[in-house]
Order: sequence, then structure tokens, then C-alpha cells
Amino acid sequence: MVLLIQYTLIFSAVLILVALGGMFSERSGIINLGLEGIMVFGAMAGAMVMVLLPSDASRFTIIALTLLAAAVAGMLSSLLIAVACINFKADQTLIGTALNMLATASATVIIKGFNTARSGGTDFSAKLDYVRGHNAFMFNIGSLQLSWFIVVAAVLLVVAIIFFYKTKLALRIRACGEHPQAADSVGINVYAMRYIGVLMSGFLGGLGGIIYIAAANSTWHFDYGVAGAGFLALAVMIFGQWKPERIAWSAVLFALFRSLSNVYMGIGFLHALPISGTVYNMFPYIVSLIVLAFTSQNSRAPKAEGVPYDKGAR
Amino acid sequence: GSSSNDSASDATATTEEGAADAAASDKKIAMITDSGDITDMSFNQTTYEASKAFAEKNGVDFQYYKPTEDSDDARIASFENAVTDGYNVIIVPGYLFAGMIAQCAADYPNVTIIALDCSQGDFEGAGMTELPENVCSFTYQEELAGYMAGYAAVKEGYKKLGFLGGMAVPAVIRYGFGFVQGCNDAAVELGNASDVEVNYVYGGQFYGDDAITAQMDTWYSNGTEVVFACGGGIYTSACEAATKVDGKVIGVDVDQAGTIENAYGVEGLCITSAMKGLAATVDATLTDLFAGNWSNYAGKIENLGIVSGTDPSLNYVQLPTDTWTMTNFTVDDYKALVASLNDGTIKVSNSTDAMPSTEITVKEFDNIH
Amino acid sequence: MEDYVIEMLHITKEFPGIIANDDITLQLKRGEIHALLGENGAGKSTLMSVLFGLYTPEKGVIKKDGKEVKINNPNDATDLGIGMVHQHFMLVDIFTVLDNIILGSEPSKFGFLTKAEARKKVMDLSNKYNLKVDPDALIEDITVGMQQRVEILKMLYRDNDILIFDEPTAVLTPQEIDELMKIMKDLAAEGKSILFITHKLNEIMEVADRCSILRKGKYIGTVDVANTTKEELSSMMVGRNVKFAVDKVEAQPKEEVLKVENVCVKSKLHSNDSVHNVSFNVRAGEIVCIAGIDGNGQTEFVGALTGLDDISSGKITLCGEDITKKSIRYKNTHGMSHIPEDRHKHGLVLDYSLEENMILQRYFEPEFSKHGIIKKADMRKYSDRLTKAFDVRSGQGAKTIVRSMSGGNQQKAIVAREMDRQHELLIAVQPTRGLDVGAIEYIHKEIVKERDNGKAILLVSLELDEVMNLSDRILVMYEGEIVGEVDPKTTTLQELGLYMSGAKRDDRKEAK
Amino acid sequence: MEKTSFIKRPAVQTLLASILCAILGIVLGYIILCFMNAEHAGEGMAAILTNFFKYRIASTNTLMKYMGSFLVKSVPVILCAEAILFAYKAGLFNIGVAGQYTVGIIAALYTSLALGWSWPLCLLATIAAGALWGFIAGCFKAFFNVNEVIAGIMLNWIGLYICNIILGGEKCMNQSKSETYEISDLNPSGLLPGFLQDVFGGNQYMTIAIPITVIVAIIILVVLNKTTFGYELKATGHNKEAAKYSGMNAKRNIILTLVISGGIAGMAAGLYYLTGVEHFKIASSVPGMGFNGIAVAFLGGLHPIGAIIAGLFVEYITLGGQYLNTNYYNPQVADLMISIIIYLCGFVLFFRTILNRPGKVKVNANAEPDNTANKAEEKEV
Ligand SMILES: Nc1ncnc2c1ncn2[C@@H]1O[C@H](COP(=O)(O)OP(=O)(O)OP(=O)(O)O)[C@@H](O)[C@H]1O
Ligand SMILES: Nc1ncnc2c1ncn2[C@@H]1O[C@H](COP(=O)(O)OP(=O)(O)OP(=O)(O)O)[C@@H](O)[C@H]1O
Ligand SMILES: [Mg+2]
Ligand SMILES: [Mg+2]
Repeated sequence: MVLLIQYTLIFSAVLILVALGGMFSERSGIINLGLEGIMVFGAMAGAMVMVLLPSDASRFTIIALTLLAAAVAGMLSSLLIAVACINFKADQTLIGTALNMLATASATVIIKGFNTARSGGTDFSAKLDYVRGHNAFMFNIGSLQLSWFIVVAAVLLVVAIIFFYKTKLALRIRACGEHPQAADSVGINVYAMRYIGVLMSGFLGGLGGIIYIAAANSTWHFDYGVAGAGFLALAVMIFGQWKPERIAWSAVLFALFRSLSNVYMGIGFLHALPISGTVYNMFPYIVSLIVLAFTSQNSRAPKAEGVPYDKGAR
Repeated sequence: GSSSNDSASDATATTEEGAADAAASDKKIAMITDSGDITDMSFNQTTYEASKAFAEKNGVDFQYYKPTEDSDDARIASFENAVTDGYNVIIVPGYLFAGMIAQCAADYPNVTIIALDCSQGDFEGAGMTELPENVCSFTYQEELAGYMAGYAAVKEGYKKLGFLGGMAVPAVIRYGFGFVQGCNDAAVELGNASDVEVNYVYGGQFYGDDAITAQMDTWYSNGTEVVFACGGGIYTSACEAATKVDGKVIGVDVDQAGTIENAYGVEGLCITSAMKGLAATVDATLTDLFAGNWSNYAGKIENLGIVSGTDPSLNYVQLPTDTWTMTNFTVDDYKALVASLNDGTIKVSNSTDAMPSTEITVKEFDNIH
Repeated sequence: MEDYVIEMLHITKEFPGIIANDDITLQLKRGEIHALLGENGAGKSTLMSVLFGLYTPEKGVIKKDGKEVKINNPNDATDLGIGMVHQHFMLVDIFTVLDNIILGSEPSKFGFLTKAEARKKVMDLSNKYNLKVDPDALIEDITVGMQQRVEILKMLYRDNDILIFDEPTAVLTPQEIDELMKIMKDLAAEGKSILFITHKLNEIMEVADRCSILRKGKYIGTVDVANTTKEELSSMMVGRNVKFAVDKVEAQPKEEVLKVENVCVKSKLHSNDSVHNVSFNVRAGEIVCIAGIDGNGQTEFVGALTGLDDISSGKITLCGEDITKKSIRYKNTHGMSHIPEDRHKHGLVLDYSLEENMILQRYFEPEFSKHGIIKKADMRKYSDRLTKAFDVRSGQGAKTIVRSMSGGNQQKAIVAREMDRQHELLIAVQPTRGLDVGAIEYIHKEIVKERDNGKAILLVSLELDEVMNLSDRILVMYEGEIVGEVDPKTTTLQELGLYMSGAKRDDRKEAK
Repeated sequence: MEKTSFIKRPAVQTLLASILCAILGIVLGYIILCFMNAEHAGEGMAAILTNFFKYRIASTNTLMKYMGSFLVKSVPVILCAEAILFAYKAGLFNIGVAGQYTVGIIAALYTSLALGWSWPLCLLATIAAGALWGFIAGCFKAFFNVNEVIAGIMLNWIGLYICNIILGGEKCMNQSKSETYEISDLNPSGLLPGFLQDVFGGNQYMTIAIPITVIVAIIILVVLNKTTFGYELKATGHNKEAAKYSGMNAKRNIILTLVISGGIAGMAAGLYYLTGVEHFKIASSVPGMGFNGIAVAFLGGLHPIGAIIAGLFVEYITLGGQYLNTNYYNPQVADLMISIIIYLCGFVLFFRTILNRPGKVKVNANAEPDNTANKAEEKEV
């Protein structure tokens, strides 16, 4: 049971952050299919920092620098989306997909180069070990193992909710995702708002990436990318109807069922059921589909998302 | 570097001479990876490192080839690519290469192929009953290594054990079934078979991730004391979970104690490893080949296991004695075990068809992925 | 020297295939209401968009208070005190009224919105100018009239003193138009200068001081409204005289074409029916009009009639056949033509070309397809014939993407298509919304011709002029019910107004 | 290139754009190679570009054999791209192609290995399976308003797990090899008939899959541009409400589009797996084919024929990676190059749009007079 909570927390932290990232981007009008790629970049940078920090680095330093690196890398990679889709009006679907491919391919090449250089040619794997960094994030409450990652995610969720509903900037971002011409006509810089939206998705996606690889693992093979986690986050975002608090609930629901598939054999009665593990694996997806069928009737995407904004012939 | 034109003519040049008495300088070594990369922390990596070390030592050209996908077609493409580049000694690790060998070996009689892990059965499955002269293959009695690891662990006093395989491929299955047999025999000898329990699962991949870690967490938190992590990089998930509750792991293929302890900073995390002598085989075979002794191997499939009852370090399957940490089961006990395995007192089944029947409890889990 | 706040001198703006503004000069005096008149596609909206910084002209200069200024974007325009109510409202649907008004000039503290302050300022303005709005309602839930008030409040909230209204009345009810006229006069009296685009000459005569006329992208002239007549304005605009009254002979109704019995439609917003027990009939050779203030169930009723919305009970008979449960396709092919209220939502596929839109309901007919393959040459021929007959103007002919056409021409394309289709009944909802007088005259003539050809016509209109001029019988709809039937020849606007506001109703239950 | 009128022809532009983006990508790829190992960069680039043509001197037969392999391997990604662009034209983003492809694999291998059907039936089964998966997503969209993207993602995973269960069973999976049996061993009648195998160096995997792919692309081209059905689908894609107004059955069209798109994706799996070139192994993530299909569809300018060219190009570079000397470069560099080229394609599409219609601006909302217009573009989820 403890394990179920633990894994649900980890996985919902990832989904919440990345889905919130997707939400801010889409709310500003840019469909972000590249979340998967952003996660990979964030994860890679964070892991590299954990590997590179001197062994006497304090716990605080490790935590702060890792998170910082992941967030910055996420934002830098999201710039690839921003420049192409905002300035050059590239197709958002294409760019998102390209970013995903680019992320896995370049992470593989970069980490291989990184390892080769560091080991003097004996290690050329696309894998990083960061046990020390991973351990720095962990703490226990009773038998429940928690990590600073989860705390960070929880804090960011609260911040995101307040930001989304209470600030001037968020109001403007949302206007750009619904009706950019209207925003433009009242003097809001649509391009800037969309940049902010996309960069926020980079920030949150990068953090989501490092949590994905480091909250439950202390080794990661970058040639495997993040195995669809970014797309799941996208699904959670739609599930949450582009609203932060709903995204949180959707993420928890999804994470709960997904964790169940990982730890059900530790829960006596579930293990005793004549249901195969693969069926448990399918559960989160089936449950989501069913819930969606009941909740989607009034769901609506930001109206202007996916449409490049062009100020006119200027 | 050589352009493709040169390599093509190189290949023809070698073809004209006899393979057996070719001078060492004419030989160029290549390896082809199977579904994994050369960094899989498993047989691809071991083979790569051993071949490369040999090539460097002897100043021979060496390169590896990675097929674009996991299919015979792609493996054949890599093979022909390597041959066109002028490589005439090709090392291929993994039973998956049986198909490629069946289709290519006869067409390239002057290319020497050293296969690892391809058994008679694999070749027959690919439609080849007899190996041509330019091919040899080595298989290992992983079941013996697994047996020794399981036997040692139970004798050491562990009662709740686990087996975490990578993918359910024959070598992994042999390790696993051997492990179960070893645990069982030791428990029967100790008389505590009813107390001993083995959890048994395949991860479905050769690397760890959070789903596998979660499964390991449930095992360890439910009392599992030691897990035999058997398959490439999958040990990371076992180690991850083990460190949280002071659990232990058993390594595979090579002595992993050092790597694991370094990585996780926990002393004694890896109590032993079920090793097989892949690197030694590669080195020995290449040395013989270059010394002109290919005829020892030509067309043969060698099943490598225990060759010495007295000096375990000569065997192709062993436990590491240099980093021995077990106290109840000592090196001497180990030597005695090897002797009985050698003289046939103990028999270990190498069948991969069904889980061996045991007196201990074996709990099989569904594949994680 | 005149006191001009804004001068637009020699403005030229081109689009592919068309010069939307060709050397146009427009001068706006301080405190005046200056009307801008021109046919559909004459370039009025384009000119105003140039002034508001949405388009950059190829040639020409803009002066504010005699000094040359560069207006590169709406921000620059706002800084110069220029505000605009767009023909196509610039409101965010899912935001509240308040959020829409403050958007872009939000009061805030440390980045957090201070809505209380904003609310006070907005409500003060709302009271001062008598612009009633509910600050917490969502835009998508309020009437068009209220949306218009929101747009005006947006300008006032920003302290703009040059106000551009691009066809603000096209979508308003008569009552709302009166209100707006009054508001505009008040604003002008306060010293604000107003540019006002409309196709309705009455409105120009009522509020404007001066009027500039454009025709096909060219400047024709500016006149003082006090010294001119509607006839003169319209002839300047179209280049000929326009008749305002519809020429028609007495209707000769024949057999019943449409029969509606006790139709009810459930409301999406509240628990009451939005259409309740509506019954009437339309005969061949007559124009029956449903009049009423916007939001009294007309849209829902037409939705139910045409099949766009679900009907909850009742029966609809077309040419003697019960079509209540029939599909839209069936209705389309069995005698029903429909000019929809919302041309962008329903009437057109904006990203299709003009020719493709012309066969929207007919692409599968043998005339346009064979074995499932569209006959492109026939499509082109057909489209060319219709656009010629109905004078639909577009940049690149049949291939023009409809999105780039002016609204008036889009409407004409729909009218052409629906009139030409094989039908017994024509349902025309706001058929002339946003059209210039020339086009209105033409469409009205066509509708009457339809009637005289023995077609049944159901007209749904908010414009009382149109209602009175065109129809042979008027049914008034109020809160989802038909509350009265009047004869346009014997009734007065006042009486109609009483029915429409719910102050008077016939007991029709027994009648018929 | 100089004449405006010439450059304005869409097909010319697409071609120019694609070539430009390929060249840019290759230049960037070269720069990356330089970063990794400057000395051998030229050689590395040459190896990728020369690709299987390295066999041209040794043996034409070998060359043709690898040419054949190249074609065989391009088939699934091209068809996935066709599936995606078909749905995209109808306004649906079928991200579920990955899952439809996966269930196509189930159908191909289960019918051929476990049921022993002959190839026409097996191929039909793959189409049916993909179509069924598309149908489910379509129903969720049409009846419950569930966004097709989310339904697609969920169905991808469900398909994967079902695939693991069914193909992991005794009947299909060779337990001792952890991969499915050879169709040629168990049921040779399940293999697709050969196609010009002699011309292509006796390549046993050259099958009718190649001409079928081309035919499918042409059919899609015709259906989309010439038929009433294509007219309906595109109308629905652009404006669902207008489609409804004009009497088109929006629900039916949504479902039908996804059924067809899914059927094509299923067929992609069938035409690949029924050649015998590939086996299924238990997988822990959804096959990437569907996602690569997205990239190829867009790289090909969302044009059915363009998708063929784009698919061949991507596959060519992918295959090129294996010819790099691994002592200097790791083979994943090719993937990196492809992703860069695809990324650049975003810019090139923009470039082409500029050439096409300099005035296509969204602000022209102003040329449209009523405020309800924006509702026409309303997206529902
Ligand atoms: N963004 C654009 N791209 C291409 N052509 C345009 C664009 N905007 C306007 N036009 C064309 O310019 C001409 C003038 O359009 P404009 O909207 O200014 O007309 P208008 O006078 O406002 O007409 P209406 O009374 O119908 O609103 C029209 O022919 C229109 O098709
Ligand atoms: N992206 C592309 N890559 C390669 N070839 C293309 C591409 N796009 C178009 N073509 C080629 O150019 C031809 C013409 O393309 P175009 O898109 O103009 O045709 P179309 O619009 O389908 O035809 P129509 O206008 O008659 O319906 C196509 O038949 C195809 O052979
Ligand atoms: Mg206008
Ligand atoms: Mg108009």
C-alpha cells in the first residue's frame, strides 16, 4: 500500500508538471506535441549535472543545480518550438514530432560523447548513473519514501493554479490561445505571450523529465527516450480540459492505476485475482477512456491553438 | 580509412588465398551486434570489449557493425557490409545470428565467423544441420552458473530469493532455471525447503526502469532478501530497490560486485555473480585463429561449462572467488560444489521448456513488460 | 484651417488580385460623427484597419492633430487614443465581460489582477453612458447587443477619443440600434470623434455630420449630411439610383407548402422550452415572416425546422410529407433551401474556394459528379454562371478562397446558391445582414421573384424595414411562442413593437 | 527557379522546398559529424549518402538486392504517413496510427501463424484490425466528443498490451527465441507473393507490397482531390458545422475517416510483416512507426505522393547510418540528421507558404462582417 502511494505520487508529479506545461503552451495557442522531447532534454541536463557535481557537493546544491539545469534545458529546447512555430509559423504538429525525434537522437549522441570523453574512451554508452544525485532527493516519512521532486511538483502545482487564475500575465496568455486577434487589438504582444507559454512548457516539461528519470531510478538509458510519458501527459492535459486543478486530478487518477499495474502483486488480494499482469498494464488506459467518455461532452480546446498567428503583411 | 572501392578489392584479395594459412596481417576483425547496442552491459558489450582488446593488442583492424533493426535481413546486410569493407573475421554474439549464418556462411567460405551463444538447436531451427568449416560457435552452460549462485545463496542462509531475468531468451532462462535448481538442492540439503521461496519474473527488457523497480520494491518490501538480476542493465532496478531495505543482489555474466558497489556506494550489495567466460572465449579463439589453429574450431559447436573439478578458475562458468564475501558458504564449499558438478554427482537440467519441479516454493510472476 | 484630429492622406492598400484602397483620403474633424459608406468590398474595413494599425498601407500618410504619425500596430493606435469596434467583434468567448474589457490594460498589483478596482471603473462607465452589461457573464452567453456594449466599454475604458465603429448596427435589433445612436451622439457631444461605417442610410441621416463615400476601392467624395438625401448618398455609392421600397404585387398564395404543428425545442441554457408550441403554415407564392427581437427562439426554431438542432416534439410537413424526423440531406433534396443566419458557422467552408462552396449541398448530384468523381469543369461553369448572375465579387474568380472575400460577397454567394437550388420552400434567415443597399435591393427583388414563381418563403429577420417591406404575413415570436399574426399592410411599426416586446398577444390557440 | 510563375506552382514549390530542406539537413549533419570527428567527416557523409550504392562496383546483384530491401523497409512508414495525412485532411489528427499499426501486426501474425490463413485473407485481416481500432477512436470522438488525440494515445497502449498477450502466446511466439515464428516455416501461403524478385537480386522480401503502396497513395490522392467523398471529408475537416448544414453526416464521416485511416495503418503492418522480413518481440513501448509516419506525412507536404518521396528519403538516410565507420561515429548520428531535416521542414513549409500567398493573413477577419464568425472555427474536444 505504501508502495502504491509512493509510485502514484512519483508518477503524478511527472504527469502534473508536464501536463501543466502542455497546458500553458496550448493556452497561449501553440500545440506542444514536443513534450516528450522537452522531457528528454530536461532529464539529460539534470542527470549530467548530478553526474558532474563534485562528490562533496551539499545536498542542497545537488537539488538546486539539478532542478535548475533540467528547467533551463527544457526551456532551451522549447525555444526550438517557439522560434519555428511562432516566428516562422511552422506547422506545430510537425515541429513537435521533430523535436521528439531530435531529442532522443541528440541525447543518445550527446551522452555517448559525454561518457566517451569522461571515461577516456572506455565507456561509450548512452547511459548515466546518478545514484548520489538520486539519493540526495530522497527522504522518508515513516516507511513512505518521498523525494524533493514531489515537494517541488506540489509547490509548482499550487503556484500554477494561482498564476493561472489570478494574474495579469495568465489572462493575456489565455486570450492569445482563444482569440489572438482580440488580444492583438488591445495591444497585447501575441508573439511574446506565446513565447512565454511555450517557455513555461519548457520549464515544466524539463522538470518533469528529470523527475521521470530520477525519482524512481538512479540510472537512465537515454537511447530509450522517455517511452511515451510526454504523450501521456498530453493525454492528461486533454483529460484535465486545459485547467490546472482538473489536470492534477486526472494525473492522480491515471498515476494511481498505472502504479497499481506495477505494484499489484504486492497487494495480496489483487495478486490473487486471476488477472494477468498485462491486463493490469492496460487498466490505466481503459479507465481513462471510460472516464473520458463521460466527461468530454463539454470539453473544448483553446480555440486558436494550432493556428499560427500572423499580424498581417508587415 | 579505406574507401569502399579498396575494401571491395581487399575482400577479393583475401578470397584468393586459403583462409587457414593466411598471415595474421591479412585478417581484419569485425563484430556485429544483435538487438542490443555495444553498451548493453551484457554479451554485446563483453564481446565488443574482448574483441577490441584483442585487436588493439595485435594491431589488427577492428570495427563493429550495428544492424538497422532486429531482423535476419538487417543482420545479413551488416555482414555483407562488413565483408565488403574487407573484414574477414566476423564475431557475432547471440542466438539470433543463427539465421544469418545459415544464409551467409556458405557463400563466403573465406570469411571466418565466430558465433557465441548459437546452439545446435538454433542452427537447426534456421535450417542448417552442420556448420561449414569457416564457422564455429560457443554455447555456455549458464544453468551451471545459475545453479552455483542459487546453491551458494541458500547455503549462505538466504531464504527468500528472487530471480529477475531480462527477456526470456534461452541463455537467461537457463540461468534462471539453474538458479531455481540450485536453491532447491541447497534447501533440500539444509532441510528447510518449506521455508525457502523464490520469486521469479522476466522484465521483458535488458534495462531497468521504474516499473521494474516498482516490482522489485514490492519483492524486497515483502521480505525478499536477495535477487539474482540476470540480464544486461536490468540489475539497476534490483539494486535501486535493494538499497532501500538493505537487500542484496547477485550479478551475472561477469563479476559485478565492483561495478555495483561503486555505483550504489553500498558495500556488500552484490553477494556474488554467476559468471560465464565470454571474454575468455573470444580472446582464446582469436588467438588460436591468428596462430593458425583454426582447425581446432572449424565447424564445431562447443558447449562450454566446467572443465576442471579442482581449479574452478579454469572453468567457463564460475562464481568469483576474488571478491568472495559469503561467510556461511565458503570458497572451500564452492570448490567442493564445483567438484561434484564436474564428476556428475550433481546433475543440472539444461532444459528451457518448463520450470524445474522443486520442493521449495517458486512464485512465478507475469512478465513486467 | 479646419480642426482635423485624424487625416488619412492618399492611402493605398493592396491584396492579391485586388486594390482594396486606392489613393484614399479621409479627414476626421474633432467632435464629429463621420460616416463611411460604400458597397460591400469597397474597402471600408480595410481603411479602418489601416488606421488602427492592423494593416500597413503601401502608400499614404496618417496625421494626428496635423502631425504625421506611424501606426504599426494596435498599440500605437491605442497610444494615439484611437479605439475600434470591429465589424467582427474582438472578444474572447470564454472570458467574462469584465475580463474582456480590461484585457490589455488590466489594473494589477505585483502582477496580480486587482479586479475590484477594475470592476468599479467599468461599472462607473457603464452607468455614465447607460451601457448596461453584466460584468460576470461569459461573452458566449450574452446577446450580440450586449457584446457590442462590451466593445464600446472597452474603448471608453481606455480613454480613447477617436472611436471607429465598423458596421456596429448590422447585428443589432432596432431597439439596440436606437440605443447605440443615442450613445454615439452623447459621445460626440463630449468631444469624442467618431468614424462610423454602416450600410443603413437612415442611420447616417440620423446621427452623422458628414459622410465619405468609397466605391470599388476609390474615394468618391465627402458630403455634409444635412445637405443631402438618402437618394443622393446611394447613387454616389452605387453609381445609380437605388429603390428603397420593394416593388411587388399582391401575393397569390396557393397550396400549403410548409406546415408546422406544435413544435417545441428544449433550451440548452434553461429548463423552459426555447421554442414552445409553434404552429403555422406557409403557402406557395407568399412570403411569411417571423419577426421578433433577437433571442426569442427564432434561431432555435429554424434549427429545428432545418434539422441543425433537435426537435423535442411537434410535426413538420413539407409539401404534404412529414419531414419531422428526416435528415438534413433529405430536406435539402426534397424542396428546402436555407440561407443560414450564421454564414461563417454554417453557410460556408471558408477554406474552400468559391466554386467548391457553390456546390456544397449538390456535389453528389449527377450534374456535378459521376461515379463519385467530381466533375470539376461543370463545377467551374456552374459557379461562374451563379457569380455572374448574382454579381459576387472576388479577387480571383471561382478559385478565390472564400475566407478572403468581403462579408457582403460571401453572403451574396450563399444567396445565389440557395436561390438556384431546386426548392419549394426558401428559409431565409437575415438574408441581407451586412449587405449594402444595392445588394439588398437586388436580393429583395430576387426573393419577390421567387415568390411570384410560386415558391413558399419563410423569412426570419430582425430588421423591421425588411420585415415590413418584404413580407405578406408577419408572425411575431416572443419568448419562443408565436404571439401574434399581423398583416404588414394594415399594421404599424408601433403595433409590431408591442407584439415584439411581449406587451400584446393574440390568443391564437383557438384561431385556425 | 527565377520565374515567379514557375516558382508559384505548388508542385514545384513542394519539390524545391523538400530539396532545400534535405540539403540544409545534410549540411547540418556534416557539421555535426565535424564536431564529433572532423578528420573523417567527409568520408562519413559520403558513406551515408553513398549508402547501399557502395555495392555498385562489387556486384550489381547485391546492389539491387539492397535497393529492394530499401524499398521493402520504406513501405510501412509511407503507409503510416498516408494514414495520417488522410485523416488530417479531414481535420482529424490520428495519433492513433501507432496503435492501429500495432493491431495490424497482431492480425498479420496471428492469422498467418496461428490460423494458417493464406495471404489475401491475412492482409484483409490487418486492414480490418486497423480499421476496428480506428472505428473505436472514431466512435469515442463522434458519440462522446472525446478528442481523437487522447483516444488515440490510450488505444495505442491498449493495442500494445493486447499485442503482447496474443503474439506472446505459444501459437505465435517461438518461446526459445522470444520472437514470433517464421511465416515461411509455419505457413508459406501467408507470405505475400513476390514482385520482381529477380530484378532485385533475388531479394525474397520484395513482394507486391511495393506496388500496393504506390496504388494506395494514388487512390488516396484521387479520393481526396477528385471524389465527392474526398470533398465531404475535407469539408468536414475545415468546418464541421457547415458540413452538417449541407447535409453531410458528420458523425459518419468522422468514424469513416478514422476507419479508413486505421485500415491503411493496419495494412502498413500487414504489408511489412507478411513479407517475413520482420518478427514481433514483446515490446514495452508502442512501435515508433506511427510517430515517424507523422513526420513523413508532413515532410511530404501532406501530399500522398509527397509522402512516398519523403518516406523513401527518411529510410535512405536511416539505412545510411549503418555505413558509417563505427570507430569514428556512432550509427545514431543518422537518426539525428533525420530529425534535423524534419525539423527544418517546418521552416520550409513556411517558406513555401510565403511564395504561395503572401497575403494569407488571419487579420482579414476584418473582411468578414459578423461576429459569430469565430464560432465557425470552434474546436470541440
Ligand atoms: N486579408 C485580405 N486578403 C485578401 N483580400 C482581402 C483581405 N481583406 C480584404 N480583402 C479584399 O479587399 C476588398 C475590400 O474589403 P473590405 O473588407 O475592406 O470591404 P468592406 O468595404 O468592409 O466590405 P463590407 O461592406 O462587405 O464589409 C474586398 O474585395 C476583400 O475581398
Ligand atoms: N510534396 C510533393 N512531393 C513530390 N511530388 C509532389 C508533391 N506534391 C505534389 N507533387 C506532384 O505534383 C503533382 C501536382 O500536385 P498538386 O498538389 O498540384 O496536385 P493536386 O492538387 O492533387 O491536383 P488537382 O489540383 O488537379 O486536384 C502531383 O500529382 C505529384 O505528382
Ligand atoms: Mg467591412
Ligand atoms: Mg459588411
